[in-house]
Amino acid sequence: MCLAIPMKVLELETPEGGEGLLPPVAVVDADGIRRRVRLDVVDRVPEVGEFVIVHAGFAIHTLAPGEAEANLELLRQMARAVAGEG
Amino acid sequence: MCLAIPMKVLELETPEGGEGLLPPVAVVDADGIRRRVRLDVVDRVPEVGEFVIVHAGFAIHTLAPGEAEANLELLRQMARAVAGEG
Amino acid sequence: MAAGQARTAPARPAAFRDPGLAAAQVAEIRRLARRPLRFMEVCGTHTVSIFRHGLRELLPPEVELISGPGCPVCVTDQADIDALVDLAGRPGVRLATFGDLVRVPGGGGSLAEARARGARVEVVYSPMDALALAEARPHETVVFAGVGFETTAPAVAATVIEADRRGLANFALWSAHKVMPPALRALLADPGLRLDGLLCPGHVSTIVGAGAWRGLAADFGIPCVVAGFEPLDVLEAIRRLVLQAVEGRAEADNAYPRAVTEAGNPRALAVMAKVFVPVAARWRGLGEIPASGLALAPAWRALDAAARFDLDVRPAPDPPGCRCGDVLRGRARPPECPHFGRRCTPARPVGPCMVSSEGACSAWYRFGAEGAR
Amino acid sequence: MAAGQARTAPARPAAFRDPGLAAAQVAEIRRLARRPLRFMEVCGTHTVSIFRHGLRELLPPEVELISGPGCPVCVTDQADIDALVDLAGRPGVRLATFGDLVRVPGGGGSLAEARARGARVEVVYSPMDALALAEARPHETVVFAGVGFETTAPAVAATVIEADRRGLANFALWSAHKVMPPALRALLADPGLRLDGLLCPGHVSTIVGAGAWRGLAADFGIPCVVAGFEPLDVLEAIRRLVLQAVEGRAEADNAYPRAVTEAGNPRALAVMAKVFVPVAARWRGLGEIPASGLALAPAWRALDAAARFDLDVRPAPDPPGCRCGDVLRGRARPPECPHFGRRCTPARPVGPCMVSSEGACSAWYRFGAEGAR
Amino acid sequence: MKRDTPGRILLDHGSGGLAARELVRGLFLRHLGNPLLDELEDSAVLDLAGGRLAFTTDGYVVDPLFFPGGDIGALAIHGTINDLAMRGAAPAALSAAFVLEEGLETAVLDRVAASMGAAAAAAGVPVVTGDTKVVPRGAADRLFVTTAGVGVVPAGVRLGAACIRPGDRILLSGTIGDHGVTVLTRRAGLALEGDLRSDTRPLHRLAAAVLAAAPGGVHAMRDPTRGGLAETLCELAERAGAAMEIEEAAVPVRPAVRAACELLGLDPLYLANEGKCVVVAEPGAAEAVLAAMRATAEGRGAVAIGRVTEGPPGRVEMRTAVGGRRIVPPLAGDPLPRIC
Amino acid sequence: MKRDTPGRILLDHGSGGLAARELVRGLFLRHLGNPLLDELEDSAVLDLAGGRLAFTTDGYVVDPLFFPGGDIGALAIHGTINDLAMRGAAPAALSAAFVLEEGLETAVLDRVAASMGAAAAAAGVPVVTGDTKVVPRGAADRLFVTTAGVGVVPAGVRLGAACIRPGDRILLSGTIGDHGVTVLTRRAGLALEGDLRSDTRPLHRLAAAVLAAAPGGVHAMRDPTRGGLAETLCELAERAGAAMEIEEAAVPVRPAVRAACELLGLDPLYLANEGKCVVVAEPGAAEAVLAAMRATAEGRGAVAIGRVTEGPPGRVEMRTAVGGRRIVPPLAGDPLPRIC
Ligand code: SF4
Ligand code: SF4
Ligand SMILES: [Mg+2]
Ligand SMILES: [Mg+2]
Ligand SMILES: [Mg+2]
Ligand SMILES: [Mg+2]
Ligand SMILES: [Mg+2]
Ligand SMILES: [Mg+2]
Ligand SMILES: [Mg+2]
Ligand SMILES: [Mg+2]
Ligand SMILES: [Mg+2]
Ligand SMILES: [Mg+2]
Repeated sequence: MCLAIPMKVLELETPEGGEGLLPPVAVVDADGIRRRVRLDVVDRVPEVGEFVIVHAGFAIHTLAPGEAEANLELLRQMARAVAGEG
Repeated sequence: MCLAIPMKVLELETPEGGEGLLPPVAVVDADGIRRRVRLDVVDRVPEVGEFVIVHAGFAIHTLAPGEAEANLELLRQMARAVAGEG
Repeated sequence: MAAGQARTAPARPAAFRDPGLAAAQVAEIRRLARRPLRFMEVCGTHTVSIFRHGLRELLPPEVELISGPGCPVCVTDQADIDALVDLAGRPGVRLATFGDLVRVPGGGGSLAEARARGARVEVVYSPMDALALAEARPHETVVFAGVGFETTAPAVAATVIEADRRGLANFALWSAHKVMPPALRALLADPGLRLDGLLCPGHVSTIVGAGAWRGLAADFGIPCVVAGFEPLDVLEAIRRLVLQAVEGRAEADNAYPRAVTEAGNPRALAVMAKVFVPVAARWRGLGEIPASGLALAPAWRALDAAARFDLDVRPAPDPPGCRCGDVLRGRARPPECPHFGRRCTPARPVGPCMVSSEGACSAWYRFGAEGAR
Repeated sequence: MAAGQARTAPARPAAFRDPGLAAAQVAEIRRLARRPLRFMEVCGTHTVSIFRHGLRELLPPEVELISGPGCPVCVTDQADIDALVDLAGRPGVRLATFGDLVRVPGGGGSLAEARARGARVEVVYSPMDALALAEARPHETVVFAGVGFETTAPAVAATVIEADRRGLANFALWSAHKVMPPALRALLADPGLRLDGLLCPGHVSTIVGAGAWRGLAADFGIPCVVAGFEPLDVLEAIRRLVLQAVEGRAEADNAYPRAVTEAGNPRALAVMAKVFVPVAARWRGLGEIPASGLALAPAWRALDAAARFDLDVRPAPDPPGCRCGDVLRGRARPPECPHFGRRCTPARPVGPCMVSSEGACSAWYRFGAEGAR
Repeated sequence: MKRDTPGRILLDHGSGGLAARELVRGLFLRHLGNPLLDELEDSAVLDLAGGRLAFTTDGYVVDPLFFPGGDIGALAIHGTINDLAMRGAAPAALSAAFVLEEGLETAVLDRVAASMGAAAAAAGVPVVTGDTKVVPRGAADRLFVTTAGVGVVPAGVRLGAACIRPGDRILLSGTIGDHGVTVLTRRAGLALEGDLRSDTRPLHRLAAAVLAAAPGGVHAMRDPTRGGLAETLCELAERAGAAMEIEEAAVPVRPAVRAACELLGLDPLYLANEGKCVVVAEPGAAEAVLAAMRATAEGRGAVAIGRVTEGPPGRVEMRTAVGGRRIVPPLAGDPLPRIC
Repeated sequence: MKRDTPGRILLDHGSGGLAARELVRGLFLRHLGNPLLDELEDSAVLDLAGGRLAFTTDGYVVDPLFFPGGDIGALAIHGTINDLAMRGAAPAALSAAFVLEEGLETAVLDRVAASMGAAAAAAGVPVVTGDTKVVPRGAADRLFVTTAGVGVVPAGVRLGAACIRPGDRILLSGTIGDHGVTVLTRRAGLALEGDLRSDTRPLHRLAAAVLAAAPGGVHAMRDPTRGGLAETLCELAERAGAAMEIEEAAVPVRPAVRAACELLGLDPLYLANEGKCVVVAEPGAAEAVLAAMRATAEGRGAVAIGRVTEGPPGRVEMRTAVGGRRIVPPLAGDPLPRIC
């Protein structure tokens, strides 16, 4: 029950009633697919241009800048290490 | 609003609750077409074998025995009279 | 064999379509009718029969038949149609109606069009079928569209009584029923109308009795003959009208004795009187006529759709140019209407007379030799 | 261009499917794994990823992956399905559900079958879509079928709060939500289970934090690595598990740092805690586990379908012969079930593990090399 | 009255009458028209692969699915065979495309498919290709089936309204109204019972016999389905640019059918038939054709009912049984039970 | 679980997957089976009138009626042309049978008919015969259309699963999933927007180019509609009695389609296409065929995606992009948006 994908924030919508601290909705994009997602339970309100992980129409995590790249770099280092060893 | 056709009574159904004086329903036939008709407003409760005039699922008249034949005979007599004259 | 028995039984229609007997009738009518005579077939079912069997073709040119106000669909006020359309579109309501009414245009279209927009409209053969519908659909209110004359009103009245007996809280009646005699009186009171006789409605007479027309004949000096609906019935009645006319009589006569008695059907009249009360009613073409309509009596208020639903029934203007009113009053024949066969056809009627197959315009358009297509 | 930007962005999946990097991972795993090792992928989404990307094929024979209780569809009790089927069939009720649940067999068939019999079942992508449905259909009650673990429960909790804020009286939740840690504890407490490590669920960890598995690793002496869902994520986590195993360590590690922090998502946890309370729950295959389910807290009773509807939810027996329980506990692989691929196929599942595409039996049947078809 | 632009499809548009013609001519032909479609015949006949191919389709949406004398499956086989046969083609193969409502009892589908199989086998025309779609519950009424058919038109055979000439005789293969009244009285709310039975049957053997009896002497054939005999004659007359005259007394109607019509205010001339055939033949060929029709099981009751005249194009007149004359107008709307 | 005799039609029976196969084989073929129907090819090919005739039908029930890139009308024209083309036939003529719901806006029908007219004209294949039925409101979902088509198969052309041989190459004319994901995301409740567009288009010119490029070297063609590429390959493999191997990295998927699939838990291999074609060709012919495909507008993106092998009959395997291997199983049920 845990299908979630990273999507880029295109827009933050201001709350209808002005209630709460967060704008509740963001428009996000993945390769040209756009959807409005709720921000009710995201750990940190994203800025436009940041990536969020989206599950069931809700953002559940805002990626730290460079976090994904760092994750990938970690894998690349591992690969280089193996290649160096081999 | 006055389409009505003569149909022959095949069967008289006894009332469900036994209320009223009349059996409320008859099964009638015209050339092999059968339908249940209500007897609520018929002028005289027909006997099995008699003809009733049916309108909108209700019998509205029970033909007197020989009445239709008499009616036709009247027309025939008229024809004979005309033929006799001509 | 039931079918065989029935086929040879005297009451079956075939016997009353015998071409030999018809030819004898026609010959007699031709012989008698030496001057132009204008008869009105009051009843729409007569109109249909005359066209369907091609009877006009058989009559000599001296005998002209015009259609009267006896098509209940044609005389039903637009406001009634609008009310039924309104009801049928309400959530939780299902309208049950005779097929005749489905295509009649109201101010906001017909029931057929309303159904196309999502309204619930069910065609039934008998008002009792509407009761069955109500029983089968307890979560809906079934409204029966009560139209028709004295032939139909007793059946609807009996249905109302039965609904009450069964305690069917989800059944209601919209009564647009009408009665014939006041309308004919109003019609005959029109000084512009020139008529030599009335072909009186056969099955209305089954209920009201052949005697019901005596006053009319006397008061207006007009020959009245009750007619059945088979070709020979109609021809016989016409022959008797011609005879009265040429003999200068103005009597009420009964040419449909197998179905009509002098006193009519007292049980049906009693049931009708128990359920309905006379009210003023609007007739298309004739306007409002006192005591010519039937409303549910106060005791049946719980079953009265007019009382149960909050409806804004306001008189609707007739379609511009439609001469239905003149047609129904015998003032014009359908082809004299500018719309006839042009903007107004049975597939897309402008006025109500084009709708029902017993409407005069429809019958002329569909069966008529003159002017049709 | 948005699409171009996104495609090259580091967070996009393609980068984590690089065959060169995968080959490097695999080579390292092969080098390290010198003895048979048995890891459980706890999460159904991992099961799907492993099959869909053909990862099993890449691993050396020493590394065996078994599927755990992390497919919420598979562990949802038959009684819950039966309750949802019951609700969906009630007049005036419309059930909104994730597509995953539609084909899951209950004692009286699936929701798909109920819909075929006339029940109202709507597939939505988000619980918020169910709210929209309730707003669009004020005359119905929309019940949302709440299934899922910590990843999903916060979204559903937020939806409940929003429904309350909007005053939507015609929305209700059936909560069959579950939480992972108590289930894993129950599973690991089983003395029959032989496991060398847990591939911990990535998005559950996004919410509960990588730290949530520390106690587990310590208490049961089992290596725990949080894994993402892309092929490289899974391979990296397996590599780390192998490494711990061969080095004799039993620690909680995080191989999905871009999505998972040590503490998780406190806002989501707070929303969840505001709406739900832990209750004992029945897991298919594992039986009842204390504090492993989430019920609506008493404050939200008005939105609780379980309180609002009078349901007779009684435990239903598992289908005879189905070894789902053993499969979910790692005691049997799907092909060891006598029904597998015979009476039980994805088109006509006998047990729940065959239903959802992340169900172990379904994944084996559909993607597996052995025993399939 | 806002009736000039109704803007919505009404049931009448499917009735085979004036509204249906308006839809076909005013909408479909405008967008899809071409010389073959414009003919609006039962089948299109195309020159193809060295021969002449007849090609036709019909959708079947009958309610109820099962009725005395047949069911939707048999109807779908017979109807398409008949539309091929009416152009003189030897039916070669059929297609069948189903739209099923989610929740349809499989047993119902099984029964329909079995009936189709039996009908196809009895007619000797196989269903060679098909399709199945399922729509969500409430998005269809149980089961619809659309069949299409192809057949080979023998060299020299040319049939169609355009071939009709004044003087031609109008022949009818048997009683009318049986199918229409059977289906109508089986619908909820009417509660009629009786000796009613659909006449659904394939007509390709009858058609072959007709053509064999008078090569070149047959000008048109039509199966009077929706809209009945009246609508079929009106359409033929209109497209032939001729008038027609028929004899009411010559048109056979079974007593039970007539009785049901009288009860419900229907005219049998407008009721659908599914196993009857109108043949328009040269006067010199009429006797031979009639004899050939009567020699087949499906044409045993064949009769001559009238002739083509030089009257106003499209006008169909009928001498009534009682000796009068009337117009037989095209169908104005789907026949509904009336009490007038 | 009472699942052994489900007794009712489910949406899955229309999905083109296992349930649909079961229905076709277990029910339809039992009642209607004959050598041509039993082939279960896109079209039946019959010997008729001295030539070989391809004949096919499909029902169209797509919801929504209009979607980016097309509508039900265009789809109905293209789909039937394509099923003819896949048997190597030159499409000659189409039929169209409409089932309309009472109350349908005439403007909607007009738009659909206009689209059909435009699609037929653009393809050069006329609609030559048709039918219209209207059902009561609530008895259908606005508009269904069933088309059938006939075409002429040139002498010497023989295509079908039975012609496939181990060693054959599997070619694909372009990206997959476009139509399926476009339609799915247009349904209520998903609220996705994006660069999605149905690929509906006619393939007869592409097919003709393929056949001209390698006479005799092409063994089968298929348009991977319902059930997508996966189901099409599984069916071909099963009927060919061979296995297949494809390369995930070689199968083109537009980024927006892939993203929508990831968001909704769908596999693009199982999504419908309406303008794509799988060609199975002899190894020696593959290059020429690929070049011919790429020379057409509709095959510009053509690629080789795999080959036929001697493996277990019906088994389709895929080398994944990451370097693994997996089975590509037949579709088990209609693809639904998931969150797992
Ligand atoms: S032809 Fe039409 S518009 Fe004219 S009077 Fe008759 S119903 Fe009215
Ligand atoms: S194969 Fe089916 S019956 Fe067997 S364990 Fe799996 S789900 Fe249960
Ligand atoms: Mg046809
Ligand atoms: Mg036909
Ligand atoms: Mg198909
Ligand atoms: Mg239905
Ligand atoms: Mg025909
Ligand atoms: Mg096809
Ligand atoms: Mg197709
Ligand atoms: Mg047709
Ligand atoms: Mg609808
Ligand atoms: Mg195809």
